[in-house]
Amino acid sequence: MSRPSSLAYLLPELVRTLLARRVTVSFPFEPLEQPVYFRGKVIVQSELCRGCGLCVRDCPAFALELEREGGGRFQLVHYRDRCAYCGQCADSCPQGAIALVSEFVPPTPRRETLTQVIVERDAGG
Amino acid sequence: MNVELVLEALREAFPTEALEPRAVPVDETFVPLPPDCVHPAVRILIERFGLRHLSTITGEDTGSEIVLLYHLWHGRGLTLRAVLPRDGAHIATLTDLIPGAAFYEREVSEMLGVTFDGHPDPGTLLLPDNWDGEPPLRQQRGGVQ
Amino acid sequence: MISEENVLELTSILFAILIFPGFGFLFVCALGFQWIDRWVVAHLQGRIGPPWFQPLADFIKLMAKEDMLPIGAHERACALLPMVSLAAVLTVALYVPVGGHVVGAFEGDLIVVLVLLSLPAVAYFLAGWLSASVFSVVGGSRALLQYFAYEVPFLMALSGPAILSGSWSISRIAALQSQTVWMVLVQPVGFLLAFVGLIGKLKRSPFDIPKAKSEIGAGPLTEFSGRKLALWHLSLHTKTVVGIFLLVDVFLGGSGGSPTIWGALTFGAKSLLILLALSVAGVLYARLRIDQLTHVGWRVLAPLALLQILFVIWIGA
Amino acid sequence: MSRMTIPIGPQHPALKEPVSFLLTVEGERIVESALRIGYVHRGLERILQNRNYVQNVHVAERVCGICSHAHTTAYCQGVEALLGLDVSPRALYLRTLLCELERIHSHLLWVGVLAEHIGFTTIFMYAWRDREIALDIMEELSGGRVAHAVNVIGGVRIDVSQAQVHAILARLDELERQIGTFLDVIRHERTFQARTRGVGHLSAEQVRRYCVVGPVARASGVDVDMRRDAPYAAYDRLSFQVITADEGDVWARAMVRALETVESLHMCRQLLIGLPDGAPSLFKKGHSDGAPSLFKKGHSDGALAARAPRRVPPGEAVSRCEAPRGELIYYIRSDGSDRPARIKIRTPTLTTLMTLPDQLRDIHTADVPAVLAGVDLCIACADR
Repeated sequence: MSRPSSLAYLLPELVRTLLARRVTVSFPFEPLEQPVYFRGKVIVQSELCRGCGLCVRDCPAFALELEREGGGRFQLVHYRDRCAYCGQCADSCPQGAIALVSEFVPPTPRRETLTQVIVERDAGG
Repeated sequence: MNVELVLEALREAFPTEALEPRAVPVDETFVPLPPDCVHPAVRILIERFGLRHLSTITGEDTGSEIVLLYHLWHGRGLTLRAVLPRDGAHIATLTDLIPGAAFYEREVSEMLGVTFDGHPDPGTLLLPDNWDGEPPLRQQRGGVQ
Repeated sequence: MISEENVLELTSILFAILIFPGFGFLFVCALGFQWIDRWVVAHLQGRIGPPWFQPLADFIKLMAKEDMLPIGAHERACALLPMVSLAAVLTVALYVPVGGHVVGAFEGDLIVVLVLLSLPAVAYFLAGWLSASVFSVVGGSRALLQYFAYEVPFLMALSGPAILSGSWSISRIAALQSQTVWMVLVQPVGFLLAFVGLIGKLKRSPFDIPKAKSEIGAGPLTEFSGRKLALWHLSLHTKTVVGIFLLVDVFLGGSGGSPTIWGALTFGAKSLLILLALSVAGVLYARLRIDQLTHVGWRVLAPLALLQILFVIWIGA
Repeated sequence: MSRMTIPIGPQHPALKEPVSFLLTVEGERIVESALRIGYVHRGLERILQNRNYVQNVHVAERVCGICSHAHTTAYCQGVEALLGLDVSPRALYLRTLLCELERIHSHLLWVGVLAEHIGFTTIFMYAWRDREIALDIMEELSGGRVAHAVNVIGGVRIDVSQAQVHAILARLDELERQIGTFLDVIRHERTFQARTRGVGHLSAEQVRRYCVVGPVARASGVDVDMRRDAPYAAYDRLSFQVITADEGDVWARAMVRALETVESLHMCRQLLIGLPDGAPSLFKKGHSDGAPSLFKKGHSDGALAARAPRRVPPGEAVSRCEAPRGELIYYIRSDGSDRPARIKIRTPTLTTLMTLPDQLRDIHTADVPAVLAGVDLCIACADR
């Protein structure tokens, strides 16, 4: 239903907007809602990890590193500053040990705080 | 576009060349041509078939030679494939027939060091004006990638 | 010899100039109107808008910022122009009654006000011309073209009430309306023309042509920063306040005669109404092009204003 | 009259991305313009050669910040053709659904950008507000607003439950009502027309000369659309109209895009209602059953993942698809390893950029933003 031209064409829409809910929020003071499947923080169930390195191989941003220390000991390190939150690691993991949860990773000026050892396995673990 | 008719016309125009078309997924026909036949071939395609849409020009350095692919489209894809030597690679420009080839030729030219003879506005497209290194998509000797 | 009466008189004049209805009051109004405008526009567009202290915060931030100009800009002129603009607007404010209060009024102050109100436009144009940037030069020439497009209808529209009431004093025009009827009822076309002219004068959307962001950056003010920019903004926002007060006085009957609480309240309500109309007008349209504006100005507004004047002279006779 | 050079870019309020136009003007008339791109050249074609096929899905997604899904679609299609994979119909439907949602979001974004460029802030705000509906649907389906990471080689990563289908359908109705507003404004609002009619005119002949694609070509009366002319994904199973206009100016482009948005909405409905059963991906994840519920991020039947062969047999593929801005083409050559030997991307913006010197000649400086908005530049796409 289109209306004919008028000098104040947008007026009805303005009134409708005024009566409707505001769409912006004052973000840092009010929380943002993330949907359930939002790809946020990367978490790992470390007991499932076998250190196969498939996630490291498929990570497009080189954000995962596997450090093998001999004797079955290894460390999986996540560099969140490089991470693109694409979820490929969760897809590539044959164990289903990795997931991205709907939790926003806040930015920080201190880059080193974003590096995180997500799996640490002693020998025979 | 009837690919058979197009091929027939090209065979007619270049009787000495062995045109061996190859079907490539998805719905594309590759026709190898000698470099100096590309320009006359495109002229024939435009005049006889109204095939004026050049999607892009792909250039690739395979290590031993430079391959140019002219991706045309007219309901179906038709790609003309020309092989140039790595040293002193040059080919006639298509800009007089298809002005829209200008950017693609400039890109191939800067990325692979191919000269397009008769290009009205050569020069870098994506690289900085003062770029003086190797063309970036050339394979370096020694396998540095 | 300074008598006690003289001191009292002096203090009351100083109070009128500096606090109310002078500079202090205007400063508060400028920030307040700016916030109301932004809040209204935001809500019309479905946003929550800025908090009430945002204009003040912006002003303080700009005052504290580094002040620099490009090489080639005329430094002294660039420092002087925002002050000239602000000074002109503040002088105007002395002659425009606010809720019945006025600092200085005399027969013919309407003409002085109209002349002084064009001074910021000239300063704005010069600022563009002298600040060594292509964007500001283009913006400056647009500001001048726009000036010619809106100024003639604006002047003619405002002289209508003066002719009808037989006085060129704003206070008198306002006072006369409380005895008869509001000028807007007699001259609705004149009021509309003055309103459109005011939008042009304030360079508000849809006539924000000289400072069209997507075309020429910030127009004449592109190269200004820090304190100079703060003064420019202050002068433009004060001009908004003064312009609205002027329209209320001339067309809407001012405060309705004597300075009472009720008069002040109605004056405030009328001013807010005009501000609201300005906000809505800014939200409704796309920005016009300068040639389209001059077309509207000379082909539509100016003839209308002329007819209006003839009409006023006819009913006045 | 004296001549002046106005630089538009590389940084300018009218530009969302770095590109440079040097305009030579006489008064307010433009006599000449010079275009320079390449400020955001990231060497993506080289990067693609240095990563494996799985990683490249995500690299291709980041060529563009708006039509990211179109890029992965073209890329995955090409690799699937090389591998000889058959993708399940459900996956194709979901892939197409995202394509169309992305088109809606891209076109609405464009309406907003155009409105902002001609100083129509309200329409800008409204367009971006309503675009959120499409973005929210995509975010809920995929977990990302713009980088959806939906396509994988051999299918898609997401699935839709029946409840979600109904929820999305309801929101599409809301979106359709809002798009009606924009259509009305484009058709009837006077100041909008004053700023867009007759601006940035391109004739059909110019469009053909510069091989322009997408909505810009269609607005000049060149009837070309890869979705109909070379159907991919599930487009051969949908009924839709290709919108064209004859005026060839910015107004016609606005009209074409707005009507295309409506058409895309209808396509989304068809896709959701006719969604075939089956697995959304060729390959199922092995160990999903043992994982706790959080890790089953998939939907009804556990997590989904692709296990396409890592090595791709030698060969070549040319994959075309219709991105929101027009024909997008990927050329992929494999040498038999797990990394492509060469990937060439041609994005639709590169074609429209070539027409800009023509469009910017002999116009008013105030029309420059409208012209630039009209062709819907995506510089990051063009520079790669």
